[in-house]
Amino acid sequence: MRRVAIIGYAVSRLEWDAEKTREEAVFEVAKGAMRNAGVEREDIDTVISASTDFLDGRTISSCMLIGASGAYLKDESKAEEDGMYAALYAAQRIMSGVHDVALAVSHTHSWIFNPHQVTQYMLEPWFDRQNDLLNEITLAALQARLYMSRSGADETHLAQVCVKNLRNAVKNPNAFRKMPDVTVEEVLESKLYSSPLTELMISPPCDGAAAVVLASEDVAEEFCDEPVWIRGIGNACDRYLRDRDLGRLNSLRIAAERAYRTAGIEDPFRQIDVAEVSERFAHQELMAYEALCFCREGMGKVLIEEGMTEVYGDMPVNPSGGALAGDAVCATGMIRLIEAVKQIRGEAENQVEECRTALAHAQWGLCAQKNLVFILGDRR
Amino acid sequence: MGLIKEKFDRTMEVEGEWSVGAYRWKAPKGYLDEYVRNFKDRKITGTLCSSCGRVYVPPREICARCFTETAEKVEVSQYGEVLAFLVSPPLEKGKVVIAGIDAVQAGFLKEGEQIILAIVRFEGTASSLVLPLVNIEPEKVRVGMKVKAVWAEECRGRLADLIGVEPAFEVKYE
Amino acid sequence: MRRVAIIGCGQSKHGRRTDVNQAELVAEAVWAAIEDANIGVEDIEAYAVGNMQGFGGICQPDLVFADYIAAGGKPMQRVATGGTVGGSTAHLGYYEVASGMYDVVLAVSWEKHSDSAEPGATTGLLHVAFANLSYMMKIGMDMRSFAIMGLAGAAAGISAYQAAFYMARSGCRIEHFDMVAAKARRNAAKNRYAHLKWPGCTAEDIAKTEMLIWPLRFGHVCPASDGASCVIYASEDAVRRLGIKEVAWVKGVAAYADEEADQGESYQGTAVVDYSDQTGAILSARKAYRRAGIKDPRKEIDVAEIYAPFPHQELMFSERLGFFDDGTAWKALEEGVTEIDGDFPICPSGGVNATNAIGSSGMQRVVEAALQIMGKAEDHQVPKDVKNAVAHAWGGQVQFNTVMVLGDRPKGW
Amino acid sequence: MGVDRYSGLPFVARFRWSVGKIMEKFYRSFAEKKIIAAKCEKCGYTVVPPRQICPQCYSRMGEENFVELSGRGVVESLTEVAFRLDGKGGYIWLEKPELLAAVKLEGANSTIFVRVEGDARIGSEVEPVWAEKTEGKPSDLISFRVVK
Repeated sequence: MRRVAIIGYAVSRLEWDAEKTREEAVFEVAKGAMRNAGVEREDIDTVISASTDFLDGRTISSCMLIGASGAYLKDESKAEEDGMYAALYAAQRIMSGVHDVALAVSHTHSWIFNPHQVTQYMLEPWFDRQNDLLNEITLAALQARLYMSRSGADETHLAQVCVKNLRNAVKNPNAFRKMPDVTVEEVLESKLYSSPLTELMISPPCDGAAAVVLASEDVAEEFCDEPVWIRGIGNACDRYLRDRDLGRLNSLRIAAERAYRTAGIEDPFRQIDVAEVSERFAHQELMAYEALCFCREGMGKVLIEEGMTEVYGDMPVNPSGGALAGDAVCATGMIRLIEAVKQIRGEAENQVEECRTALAHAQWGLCAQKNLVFILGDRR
Repeated sequence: MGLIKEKFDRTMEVEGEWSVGAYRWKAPKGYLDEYVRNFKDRKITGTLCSSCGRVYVPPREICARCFTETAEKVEVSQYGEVLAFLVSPPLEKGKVVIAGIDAVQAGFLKEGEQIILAIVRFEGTASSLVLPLVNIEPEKVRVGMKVKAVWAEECRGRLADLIGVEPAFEVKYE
Repeated sequence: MRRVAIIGCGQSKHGRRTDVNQAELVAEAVWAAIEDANIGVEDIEAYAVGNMQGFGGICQPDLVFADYIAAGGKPMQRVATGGTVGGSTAHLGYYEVASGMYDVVLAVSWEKHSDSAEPGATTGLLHVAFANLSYMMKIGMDMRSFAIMGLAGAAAGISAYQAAFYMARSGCRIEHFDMVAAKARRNAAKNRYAHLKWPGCTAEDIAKTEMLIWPLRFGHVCPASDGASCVIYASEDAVRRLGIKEVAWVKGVAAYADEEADQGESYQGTAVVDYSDQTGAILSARKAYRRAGIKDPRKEIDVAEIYAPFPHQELMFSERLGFFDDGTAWKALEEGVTEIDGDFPICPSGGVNATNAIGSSGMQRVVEAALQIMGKAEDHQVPKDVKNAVAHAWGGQVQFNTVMVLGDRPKGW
Repeated sequence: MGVDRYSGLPFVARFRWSVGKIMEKFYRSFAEKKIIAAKCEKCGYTVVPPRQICPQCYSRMGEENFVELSGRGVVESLTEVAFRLDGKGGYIWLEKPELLAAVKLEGANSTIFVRVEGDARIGSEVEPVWAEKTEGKPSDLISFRVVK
């Protein structure tokens, strides 16, 4: 299979009610990623954007952003999900041999309309949507409680995930929620949304945009002397809420297995130097530890208790602060991908030493129904 | 025999809504707000892309072709050319309903009136605008005819100040 | 480069499908495609899905009915690009296989307009520019201008302006639009999946319909249908492994985006002067033909399924896709070149003018082109040997174009 | 340069989703205070609400696969919900949190997400609370309550 590398990236600051239009935000990161990759618009063969009509409040949310995303008279498409899926589609277009250089750009300005309200529209309208208590947060709360009852994890473990990520975010200039000396108690006492989930355990919707430039192995080294190679990709989608095991992230396990197989990873805990996980809710990071085979089932709580996923730990997870430090919905997964690239290039603010293999994860859908995993490495 | 449309049974429906009006957006300052402000002095302005020389009307912040921000605001000519046009039949009640309001009933459009929609390019610009063509009978409208802007009596810096275009001068080719 | 073929096609019946919910509608097309390909559901390794979710009111509907289409536990990717969403989903499915990640991929796209309380596709199409409309009100648009904007209709809108541009440019007359609409509804009568069927429809029948806004008659406007279309792709080795006999090879794909016409973000200007230029379509066709090894499209291509919700678009795109010279398509129409039994049949299926579930239509063009290649188009199979076929779709603010060239043999066989 | 903020014109898009023949039967059976599921012949998976295609082995199902459930169920997961969404992007904070549960109905494999009344815990047994006059509409099934 044709190898693909990430040769450039750009991220905007995650903020609320940004003093810029959607068009300016996309233009800023698209131009920034090209500059970072050392490519001109002429070098780009294809552009894949990521945004959704419900979040942007515009049917065909990409049609007025063609100029800003650099897609004018380019082979273009829009992934209507997380930005990491746009990066996946861009990689597939390169692997097919039809294209050599691709730009993937993603954005969401949550100020436009509350993303939590949009999640109500993701429910099956003939039955679930009739119950107006259901939305992403209350369903995630049910998922959290189910996971906790099986694994023995309690609210404190969830709070420890928040403390780790919110403290990590202090070093990340782009993070939205930074709490240098947040404590477990503070997390537990923050406003209760739907037990056990309090405000700090829920990723805060905000405005953000991100972009990456990908290139095939034939041209990557032309543009960039230290390309970050995509060594494995895994992607899977679970069944709908009512007929799936809510207490596990099965589709993440399937996705991780496939990514590990292509990347030649047998023991993820030992071989992966850092992981950037899209934890839309605190408990989902613990569930991800298990689905990513960093530990056995139910042992997620041990990893967080022992501090093994701290940036100095054996298996650092989310040195960037993760989604709990800022969730620009469609950009969140792509930002995880970029943070993983930064770790490999040694450009991360919260750098893990000797980082040669990184994992980036994106989730989509209610209770992380869909999951996507990238394995990145510093050599082909 | 005429049109055949297969009928399908109707099953129970459940209802729901999507408050599209509750969304909020942002426009760049200094573009459309300035464009209509200049209408107060009956001026049409656009933005010039210094890289390709195109003038966008209404003003545009980013030039797609050059992938750069447009540099300057410029005033453009009020004379233009009809590139294409549409002609409505004489309007009747019940034919044009917008947001639940019958436009003719409510008096926004006059009964029996024929609206001509011309797509006009003002001289020196790289954009075309859809504007009503007034002061002319529908049969006389020609592609390529010269037109000029028509302004409301009292222009207060609103989009509605630019009423449309009217025939400018007739060039007779012998 | 990996060779990829379409091994199965499925469509739901298109019409006002109040007898099924959106999941059942999509399942109808998916299971028809699986049966047509004659493979097991476990052979499908990944999915490509797409629709314009604002129309049916369900956000990310593919997640709601993942298990209806046997996608539970499998990779699924979603795209959405406007009217081209069917074409974009077809391209996504092609790339998923061509990338080498998967060998067998199912691509399905759909739309269920009848679930929206507002008539036809009004909600979705109005919502494309609803933000602009709101800003125009803020900067002082009056109700008269708002009403005038609605004259061309939220449904037709930009296409009506485009028809005027094409007429000014090509010198064709409104009678030619009537002829194209009549041809579409005549052909649709031979297509059991079509929505508006009118056996023996003539240009005069269409000419009698009410004039909405010259040159657009009610008879020119496409219906808002509910429907789903689905294709199954397989790599060359999967075709051999699964022992598939009848296939349509994907020889070239391209989808170039142009700047949006009429209005930009928050009613800013755009530099698209003539909406019938369609540079994106010209570039997409050129790239797809080069990749398919086609030098002279008029001669080497045998049938085209062009996405034409409005009659002028069949004429306009047949020129942009290189079948006829600029401004001459209506002459070929008059000579009957584009009839089902003509020298260059266009939209033998009746096309989008007779059946338009916006999400499904782009994919339906790929399905119809593949059926013609495989000789499985039943009553509307063109009576000639079909070596190459083109499937096209347009979308967005007349700015997106997807082109796919299909053939009975892969390039360089 | 700064931005010019603006909100949408007052417009609410309404939807009326056709539920399909099978879901219509499911709601019609509410009139007799019955909860219908569909049991797959091939793999035995029982899905509620009933549907055309078995989520596990994808075989076709129809009315002949209908089974009537007792209506009783077990609370698998539970949460006290402190807010409701107002449909316009805002939160309505409830004075008294409402109980929401993931309930596995007796005889079914699917989980449904419903309001629960009474002192519920994970593992509690619950039964449906029906409106007095049931007309075969979704609103007939109000919630579930803990079985005394």
